[in-house]
Amino acid sequence: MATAITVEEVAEAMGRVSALLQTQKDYLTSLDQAMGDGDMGITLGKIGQALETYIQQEATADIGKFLAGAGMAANKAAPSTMGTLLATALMRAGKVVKGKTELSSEDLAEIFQAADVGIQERGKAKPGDKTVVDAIHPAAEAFAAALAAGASAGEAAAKALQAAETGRDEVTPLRSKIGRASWVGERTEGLVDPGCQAFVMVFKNIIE
Amino acid sequence: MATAITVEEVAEAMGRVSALLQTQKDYLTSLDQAMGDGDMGITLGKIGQALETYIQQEATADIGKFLAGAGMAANKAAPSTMGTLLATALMRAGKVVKGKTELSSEDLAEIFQAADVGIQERGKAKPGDKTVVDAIHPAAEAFAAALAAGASAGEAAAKALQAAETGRDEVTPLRSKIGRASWVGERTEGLVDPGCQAFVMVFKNIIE
Amino acid sequence: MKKIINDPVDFVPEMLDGLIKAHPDQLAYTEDIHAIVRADAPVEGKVALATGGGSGHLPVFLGYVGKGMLDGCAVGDVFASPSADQMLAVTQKIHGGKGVVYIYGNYGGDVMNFDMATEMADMDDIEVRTVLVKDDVASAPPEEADRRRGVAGMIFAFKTAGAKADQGGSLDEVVAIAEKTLANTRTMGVALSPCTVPQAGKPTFTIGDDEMEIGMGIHGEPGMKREKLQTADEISERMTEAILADLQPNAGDRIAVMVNGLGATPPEELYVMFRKVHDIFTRKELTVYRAYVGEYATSMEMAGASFTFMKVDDELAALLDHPAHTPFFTQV
Amino acid sequence: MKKIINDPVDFVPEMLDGLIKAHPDQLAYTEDIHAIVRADAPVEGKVALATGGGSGHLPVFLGYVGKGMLDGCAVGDVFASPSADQMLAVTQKIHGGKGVVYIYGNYGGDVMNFDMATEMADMDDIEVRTVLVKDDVASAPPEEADRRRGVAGMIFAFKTAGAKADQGGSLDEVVAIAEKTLANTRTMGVALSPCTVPQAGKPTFTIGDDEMEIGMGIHGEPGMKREKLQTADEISERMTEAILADLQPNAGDRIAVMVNGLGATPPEELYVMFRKVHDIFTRKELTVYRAYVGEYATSMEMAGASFTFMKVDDELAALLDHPAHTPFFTQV
Ligand SMILES: Nc1ncnc2c1ncn2[C@@H]1O[C@H](COP(=O)(O)OP(=O)(O)O)[C@@H](O)[C@H]1O
Ligand SMILES: Nc1ncnc2c1ncn2[C@@H]1O[C@H](COP(=O)(O)OP(=O)(O)O)[C@@H](O)[C@H]1O
Ligand SMILES: [Mg+2]
Ligand SMILES: [Mg+2]
Ligand SMILES: [Mg+2]
Ligand SMILES: [Mg+2]
Repeated sequence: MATAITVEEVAEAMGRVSALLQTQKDYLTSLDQAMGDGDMGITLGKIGQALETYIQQEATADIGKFLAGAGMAANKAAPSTMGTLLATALMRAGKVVKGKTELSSEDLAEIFQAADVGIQERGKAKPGDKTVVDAIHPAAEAFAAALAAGASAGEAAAKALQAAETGRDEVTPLRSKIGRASWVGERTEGLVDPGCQAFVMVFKNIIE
Repeated sequence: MATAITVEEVAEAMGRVSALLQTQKDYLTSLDQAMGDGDMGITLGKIGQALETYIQQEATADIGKFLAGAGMAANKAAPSTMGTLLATALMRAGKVVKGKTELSSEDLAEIFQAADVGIQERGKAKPGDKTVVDAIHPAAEAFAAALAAGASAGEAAAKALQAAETGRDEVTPLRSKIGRASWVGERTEGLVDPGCQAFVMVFKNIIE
Repeated sequence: MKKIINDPVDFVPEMLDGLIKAHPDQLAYTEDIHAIVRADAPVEGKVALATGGGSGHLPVFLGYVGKGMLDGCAVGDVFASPSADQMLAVTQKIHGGKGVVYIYGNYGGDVMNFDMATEMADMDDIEVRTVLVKDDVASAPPEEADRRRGVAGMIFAFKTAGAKADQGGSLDEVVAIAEKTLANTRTMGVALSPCTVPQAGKPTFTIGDDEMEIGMGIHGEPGMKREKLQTADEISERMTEAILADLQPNAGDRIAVMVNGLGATPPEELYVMFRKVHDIFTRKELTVYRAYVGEYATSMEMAGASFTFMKVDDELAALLDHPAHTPFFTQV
Repeated sequence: MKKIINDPVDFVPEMLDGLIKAHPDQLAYTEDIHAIVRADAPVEGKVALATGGGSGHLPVFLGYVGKGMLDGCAVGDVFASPSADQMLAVTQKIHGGKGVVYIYGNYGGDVMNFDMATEMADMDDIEVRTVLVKDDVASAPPEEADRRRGVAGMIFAFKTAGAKADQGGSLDEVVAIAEKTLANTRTMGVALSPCTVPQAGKPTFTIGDDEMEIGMGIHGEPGMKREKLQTADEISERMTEAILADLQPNAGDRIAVMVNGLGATPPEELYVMFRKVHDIFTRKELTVYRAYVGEYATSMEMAGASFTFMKVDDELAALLDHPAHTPFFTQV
């Protein structure tokens, strides 16, 4: 991960994520079938497809505009819970880097935080409710903390991934407290949260 | 089979048939499932049950009245095709021996023929259409012919059974031409007609 | 297929009891709960309409008992005819002095029992006329159309003949409308899964996971052909073409369309099929006069569908549009 | 479960296209076929009602769009929320100058997107009010009633609030009726078999041949408990008791009852269950004010049923009785 990131690099990473969401469709669906309604793979797969199209059509150097546009495309493509949260994250991320054609490590930290806050505001889930928040929130915090402690963007990303995985694993034994999974009650205990798992997969893919 | 048959003997035979219809329920249903709607065992089983109750409640020496009453009980219990035909046969049989308290071999032949004609009139099937008619009609004819040739009732009944079996087997390779099975078309070729098979079973049980 | 039932023997009487309790303003019964009539029967001075047959086909039959459609019906056990007695009881109860029309499907058991009921009603001086429904094109070729079984097409006959009676038509007129309706009505079905008669306890037939049965009857009677499952468009095209080949409409004709679910097939799939029917009609310059998409004649939990087309002229169109109000069918 | 479909990706748009073609006098759509409105929208001077959610629940949602009920709805892919855009399009199209009420089920995706639509509608100066449906007692205990999901109870809210709006009620009044209705409405369901999201291609869950899932949601979300299949009377008793324990009616209360089929369960079985509900009510001196037995909110081809009870006073009773006319719900 370079320190100054251009829109091409963002698009390239988004392209990789889009491909991943499409190839991991069935796996993500199977996670959601265990404690939800079994559509997460379908909706994220659709978003992958929509983003792929978006990347090919959108030609702007403004990374903020590029990210916000991606968010809107994602919401239209599949406005499920995770889809809407991903869309919200992209829109909020776009907002904080509006007008920029290059991103510094600090910009990345801001993007990360904006996505985290946006998801929490839109979905009203708190850490510990066993949602994607339990992966993205510690990851965003770890990223910022590592940068503050002098780490490179790459090192910070590695720490963030670790934090996301830990967050995911910590809530796995818990009961889902919000969303569709909360109705499944005690049977969610021990099952990995699909949203957490999706975030870890996507984030790993971005930083690799 | 004695030459002079009393209402007790008729009731006894009817009791045996009632039991048979109930124990052979599943077998009869399976035959009807292959080329019909799969209810023949259920309906005949119900008739068996109704006749059992009827026998216990009805106290008359008039065999005609006894048979006609059984027909009405049968129709109420299960008015499917075979049920209605069986009811019709019993009612018609009752009619021709009305007032009699004993049946001669000739009476038996008349009963047999009345049942045969009644079934044909009510159901409008002709021999060769692949229905119960193809078992009962040759049986009735063979019974009368054997008596006319000097056979005992027992010997005539044996001939009648043979004729019923032959009749059943002769139509097995044919296509059903009437009733629900006719809609199954060529797929009925080679399948035994459930009505024929039911008649053979019942008749065998009566004369044994 | 799993069922929510009690003792299978009680299935039909319990179902009927529930129906009467759910629709007390609309339905009543004679001494026998299998003999159901309009709550306001007899309607004096009106030709009465009755039908009957086995249970397991809701809304057929008693879902159509009510204003503008039927006056009564007798229902038997699942897929089994009611008795002549029960049909007679309905006939006596609904007779409003202008005669009774029986409209029912061409099934052996039903025909024999309705015939017996007719003979008995005759002794009560009730004039009974019979119109047999034989709309299923898959059950016999056109040359043997008399052998065809009656399926969802009967609902169009209940509707138009019921409207005619509601408008004060004579016995002859009501019979003529039922006959004219059926002369212009054809049906064809497809089944994807079997159903289970509660007392039999196992499915009426078996069918592969990738198979369908074209021409299946509504009692699980085997159809014309077992085939690989096709797409909604292919199935719709085939059934539409088969019916139109038999009905032979001309460009410009108006046709009422019923896309009927057999039980387990969701309305979503029925609308996907209707869309294709509509497209084919447009291509052939036929007009969908009215669309009925839903469950109108079922086989319990069978998956599948049937199409019924009825060619209408001004008279049938107006009768089809006449209001009706029954437990399962309300049209304003 | 086998389906009659074309490419799974086209399932929803094709279904919607079929629906619009079948009901051209009743339904119309904005540029996006997922955003469906009454053919005569906007009704000027009337408070408009909208709902929305995933597809696969017909008649929910768009089966209730029409006179006396809803003005419009946005539907997403199977079991997936529509987008905020689509909800906004409906909102703009139905607004008759007196505000818009959103009545929809308590699902995360829907809530977030309706919230976004509300924010956007605000920029157009359209006053939007939201009433969330949370009627499923199986989805959370009474202390956490706010977490409950919305299921078939929403239909009673569409009905009464729709009637209030039809009668000229103000935005506040319509909202108040929707809230009062839902405060008096509870639902519980049972599932016997899963359903398959067309694009997923395999069932959402598996369940043994002799098992049932008490408290199952209408998207195949696991319920409260997996158990051995019980009889209709036992299931009915349990669900009735569970709802009544939560609703706490008094002897003499009038209650509207909905016995709703989830898809594959035939009406015959629903009436067997209704019979038991009626018997329990009689025993407890409760009156069935109106019975709705049939498919009102489904999960495609899922087998199972739900009970919804709504305690009515004179006001709610009169609104429930008000006429309505939509593609799937006509009451005279
Ligand atoms: N209110 C919420 N806030 C944040 N994340 C949530 C919320 N509700 C659910 N989630 C996440 O969404 C995931 C399920 O996504 P998805 O299948 O799209 O939901 P649905 O099918 O309910 O719309 C869960 O695993 C969880 O991580
Ligand atoms: N018109 C008819 N006349 C005589 N027998 C008939 C006729 N139609 C059918 N059958 C006989 O009835 C048998 C089926 O009986 P059943 O299952 O009671 O009929 P369904 O279910 O069609 O009412 C057939 O195997 C055949 O032997
Ligand atoms: Mg999901
Ligand atoms: Mg049969
Ligand atoms: Mg039968
Ligand atoms: Mg979902």
